[in-house]
Amino acid sequence: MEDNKQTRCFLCECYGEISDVVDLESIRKGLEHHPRIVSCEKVKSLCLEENIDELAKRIPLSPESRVLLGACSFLARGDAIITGLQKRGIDPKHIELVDLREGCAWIHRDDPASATKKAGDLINMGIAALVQRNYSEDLTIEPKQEVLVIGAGPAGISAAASLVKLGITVHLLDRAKTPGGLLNLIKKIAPETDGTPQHVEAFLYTVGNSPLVRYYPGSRISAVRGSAGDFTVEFTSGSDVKSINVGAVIIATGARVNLPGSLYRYKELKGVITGIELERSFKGPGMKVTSAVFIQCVGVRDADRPYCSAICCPVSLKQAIQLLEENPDAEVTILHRDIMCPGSVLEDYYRKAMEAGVRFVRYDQDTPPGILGAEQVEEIRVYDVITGRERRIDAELVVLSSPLIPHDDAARVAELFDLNRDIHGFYEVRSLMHPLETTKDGVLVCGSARWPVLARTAILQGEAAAMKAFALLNTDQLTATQISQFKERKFSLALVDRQACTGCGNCVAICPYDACSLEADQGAYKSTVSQMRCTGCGSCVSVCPNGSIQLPEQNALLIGEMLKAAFS
Amino acid sequence: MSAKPPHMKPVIVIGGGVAGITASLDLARAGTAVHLVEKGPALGGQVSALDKLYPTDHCAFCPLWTEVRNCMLNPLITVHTCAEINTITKTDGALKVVVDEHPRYIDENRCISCGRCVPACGVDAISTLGAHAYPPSYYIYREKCTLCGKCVDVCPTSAIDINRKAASSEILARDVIWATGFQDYDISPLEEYGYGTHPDIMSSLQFEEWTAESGLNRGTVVKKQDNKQPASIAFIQCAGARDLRLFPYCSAVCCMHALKQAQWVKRRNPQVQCVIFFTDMRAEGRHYYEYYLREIGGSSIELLRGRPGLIYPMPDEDGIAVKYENTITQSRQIRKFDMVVLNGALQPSLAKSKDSGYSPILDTEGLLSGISPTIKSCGFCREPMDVEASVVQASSAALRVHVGEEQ
Amino acid sequence: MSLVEDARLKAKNALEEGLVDGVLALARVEDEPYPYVFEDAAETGMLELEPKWLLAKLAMNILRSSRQDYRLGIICRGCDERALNELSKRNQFDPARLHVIGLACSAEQARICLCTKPYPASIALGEKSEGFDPREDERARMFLSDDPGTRMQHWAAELSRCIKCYGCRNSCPICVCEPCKLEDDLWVRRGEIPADMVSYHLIRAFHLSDTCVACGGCTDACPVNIPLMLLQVAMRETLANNYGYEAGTDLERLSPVLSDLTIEPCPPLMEPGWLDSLKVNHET
Amino acid sequence: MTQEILLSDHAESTRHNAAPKVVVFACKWCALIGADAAGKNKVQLPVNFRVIPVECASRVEADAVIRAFSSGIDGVAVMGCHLGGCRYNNANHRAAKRLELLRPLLDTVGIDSRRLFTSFGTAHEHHQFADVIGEFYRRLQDLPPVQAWSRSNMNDYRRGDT
Repeated sequence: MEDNKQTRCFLCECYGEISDVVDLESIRKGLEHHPRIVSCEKVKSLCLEENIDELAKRIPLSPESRVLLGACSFLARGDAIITGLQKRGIDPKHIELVDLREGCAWIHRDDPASATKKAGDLINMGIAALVQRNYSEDLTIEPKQEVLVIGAGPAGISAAASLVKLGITVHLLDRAKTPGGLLNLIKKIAPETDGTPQHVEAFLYTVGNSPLVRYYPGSRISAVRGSAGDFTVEFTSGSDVKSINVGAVIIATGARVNLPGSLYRYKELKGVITGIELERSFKGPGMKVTSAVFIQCVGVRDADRPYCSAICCPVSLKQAIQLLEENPDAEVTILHRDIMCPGSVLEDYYRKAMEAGVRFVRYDQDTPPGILGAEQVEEIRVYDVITGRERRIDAELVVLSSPLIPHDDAARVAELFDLNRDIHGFYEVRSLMHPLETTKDGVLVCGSARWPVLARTAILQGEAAAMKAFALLNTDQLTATQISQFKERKFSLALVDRQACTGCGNCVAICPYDACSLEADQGAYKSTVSQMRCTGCGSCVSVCPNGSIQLPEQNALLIGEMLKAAFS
Repeated sequence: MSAKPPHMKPVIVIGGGVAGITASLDLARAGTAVHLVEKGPALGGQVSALDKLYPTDHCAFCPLWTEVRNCMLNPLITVHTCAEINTITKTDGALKVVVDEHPRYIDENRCISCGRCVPACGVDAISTLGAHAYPPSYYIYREKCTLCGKCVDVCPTSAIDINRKAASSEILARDVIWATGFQDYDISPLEEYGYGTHPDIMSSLQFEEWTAESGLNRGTVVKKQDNKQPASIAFIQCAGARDLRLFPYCSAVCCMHALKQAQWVKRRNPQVQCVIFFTDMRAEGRHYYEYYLREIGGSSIELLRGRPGLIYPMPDEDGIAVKYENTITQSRQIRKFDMVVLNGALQPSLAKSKDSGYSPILDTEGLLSGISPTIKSCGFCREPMDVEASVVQASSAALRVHVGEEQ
Repeated sequence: MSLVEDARLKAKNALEEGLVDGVLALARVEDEPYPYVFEDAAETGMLELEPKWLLAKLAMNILRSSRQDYRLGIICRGCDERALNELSKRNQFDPARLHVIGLACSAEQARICLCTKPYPASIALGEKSEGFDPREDERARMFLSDDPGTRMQHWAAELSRCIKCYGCRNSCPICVCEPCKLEDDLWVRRGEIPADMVSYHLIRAFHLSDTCVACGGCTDACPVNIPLMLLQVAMRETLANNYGYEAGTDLERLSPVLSDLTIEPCPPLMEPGWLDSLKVNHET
Repeated sequence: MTQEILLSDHAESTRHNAAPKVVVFACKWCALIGADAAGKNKVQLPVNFRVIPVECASRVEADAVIRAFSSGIDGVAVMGCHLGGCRYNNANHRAAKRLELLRPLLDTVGIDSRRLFTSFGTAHEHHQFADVIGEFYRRLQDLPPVQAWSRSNMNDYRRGDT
């Protein structure tokens, strides 16, 4: 313990809130001849602007100077003191805040003697933490001002076009030969009431004509390395193999339409088609029928696929309206279990379909509709849950509305980028306030690859993903500790003592961010940590058999010393 | 190539909920200065008033408080709390926005949360901002305060100044993003729901506050009437929504919200019977249907299709009668419940900006129409949506403002 | 043909066919068993099988110190094989360079080692015999009794005789760390004899919680005869009940404790009633 | 004698009369918020617990828990986020599994595994943190004292006079 750190200690009375319970004077005297404490002062308060000015004057800016604050908790005013000192040039890592108010005085008011003893112990623990704390050296890289967008469906082209507006070079890579993804299969985009088609046209134009976009149709990714700010992606485009270096990746690979298999006598009976086949005929000769029935939730919201694909209801409404436009006195009925049209735009669309004359019959999962007919479909029998009677609807056309499901190669792409997939196979993203970000910093997912969405939502998600990627790259100095989105600084970055490491691989197996990996080093294996990926959670430290991997800011010695100081 | 210089004029984001916070953070991280105007005393909006969130059952403060803190600490974001938009007028190429800041009697940078002012106040007008508000500070509710000044003397850091007057500042902004979200709506005009006729008929947001873990009842579910545990609770969906007399739109969040509330009631006391009256159970978002299956299958929440015809306090005994048509038995039934939660009447809250040629154009349903090119808006005020969709739309609005392009 | 002759034959054939460059087994020299690497087929006449001698760590060190393409055969019992699996899972040596000649232990040997699985996966020598449940051994019954008081009594009495010779750690085939945490003053106070019961023995035991192959090496090595292997019994049972995992039986499957609950669930944590460990009363 | 904190011997003297000693490893994102809320609401709690904030429950090594028991601490609480809400991509799942595996070892040697309290997401409000710490204290008080394991008693065993 002989290093030269100089610790100055300030005990805050907090206008009596602490000093009424805790005898700060006895603690101050106890610390006066403590080997590690240079000076110890008792002050009336620490957190007001004038106090922070005064405090900052008494702390030298030298790298060895350390500050121990005995005040309130971080979430109370501690945060304000530390950010105040930081604004005045003092590195927050050299400050240790000991919570004497919420953590001691306020919860032990009826036992001042023990509270004082506890406060002394908490101060000792703070000293132990300051003395043992090391600092992880930060890694700084210059983020590549380029983004790879995978998939040129509505989400991908919206992301690409948005990145162009932000001045970022885009590598737009697509498995298919022509852009547009699922949009190529459809004539009108549901719901056509809110300008989605114009957006798609505008984006396609931007993508097609901007010098910032490098478009690689018909290509396939083979390898991915690196982390946020610096990814290296190899892919085969046509015959040649290319390798690009990008700062972020937006996965917009979309999803594919599921075929109903043998449900509702599909493929066995003429006139039983899927929504996609109906769309193809709309693009082609058109479809004039006198009576048609749509069946919703085909092969979905059941035991095998327990999820709602969200887009099939609006799409069926659109197609039903199109059928009535082609033949106003046709009879179009939609058999559904729930019409998923949340919000205002889709609810209007639902009402618009009703006004256009579409009939709706609700059926129950346990009593699915029956299709009658020898070769050509003639009649549908369905138990109408609302009226409680069985209905017979004659129909020359039955449209099976089936869900979007993940692409077949979704597993491969997830493997390349180390992404998790949920139980349905869609890419797993973080929740609530970070809906497009994956647990791999710098890799974003938007569009139906994340969850089935309509074109209008895919476009919004594309723009949002572009903005998030731009927010990551919009600096010339990307530091490893600053990457975390949910707070401004990572707590620490794991550090490996290569000499002690036995290469057992526990850290590699447990790391929730795949930041640890094993490298061969003269015949033996040693663990190395990718500082960009490491988030400082410490999982690796707790399973390393001989402690050769540590979090410098909270190493094993620090916790051991705090344990000793706890009840000294 | 250093970080891009911040655009010369700032952007005003109105509303400090999840959409406003996300838009401000994205703009600031992209290099644009932001003024975030929030009418309440702290950021967080409706989500911070919730107890739990679907579909992950997180506590509402958990994903929010770090984003609020990032907003407060970001040098490019200036947060105005207790502030509302007065006028927005178009000048040459910019918008002159007048922001009225209501007097905040307690200065949150000087309040050390010691709480001595609370006993000193005779009319109980002072309290903390909520369990997990940031920055933590006490707050004087202007409507209750009688300006007696007793609290001023007891405050050790002289943080209280009851003579503070409302101030209004003028900001020359490049653009405005509306992220004002939604608020609860009193649907007593629709008498059949019986709102206001019985203390235990409440809106879903009131029920959430009443049973919140960080609230008074600490998560236990009791009747407002007598603080006893209810035997059965009815959740009425689309009460006021999808109804041409009031809100023609579907409020999008209330089906899942009812499921969450019912599930948490069952988790806290399994013997309470929960019934949800619904029209369409719209659980179509990411992992929503699994949440629906887990709740329905697991903890015996009863789903009854159909909207109740009449809800009224039982004439002779305590309890609330719900008259509805049971579509399975094709018969009209009356069922007694101890509590009724009305879900659906959520009104987009719009800054009451006086007519200044630039007030937001509303579509027929009282929502900020997405079609009008000049107005950039995101979240519930533009279209009823849940947290994830609002956050995505906020980033998209931030992008369009940053690149200076029509929506 | 007796077991020993069969073993000698197999070793000789392996050497002659050039399958391996050496066979690690026991050799009896002046009536003393020694581990010995037979590189000359003629010497295999001296090969012995008794007594039980843990060769796993030895095999690892031989492979580490020999040339890259040196292939080693080993006459290895069930526990050796499980230990070698664990060591190769922890990247200590390349399993391809190892040729395992499986030797099944007798029922008495299983009785002595309290071994539940006294046979390797592929048995080349001897027949599979019944495993022995450690809880049936009357001495073990006191250490694993249902009453916490008796358990504490016996463990405290036994562990108080520990002279901290590190024999248990050195003989354990899995313990390969240098430096080892048990020599670090932070974890085990230096210079204290007997070793602090809790920090030395429990830290060592927990490090082996999901890797102990129940070879009994620690019990055999302990000069004051403390049944250290019994410390692992409860943990191995918990792993078997919760995850169906037994250390050393599968070359691919890593310890379930390192993975996510969504990948490898842990039933007691997943019960809807489980909120925290106070709400669930562990009546032990 | 320098202020250096020497652990071993004088920790014994304070144990018999004082309330049980508890160390709380509190995750900054959930349990520490509960502890802070308990402070803000001035909930009176038993005195003898010390909080060590950690970034995630997964940072708490089983060896640190064992080391705490060996240095005379009566109860260790590891408090993290609820099992779906960890900020670090389900790192708390590993912590939960690991501590669940530590319990049988503690029981085997007679240190009652109820001395290790693990809470995942049940202590983020002030009343929850207070209830949980209070209940843990009550449980510890009626468990047999841990002296059987402390250093001084070990020599008594050797002399066979207990």
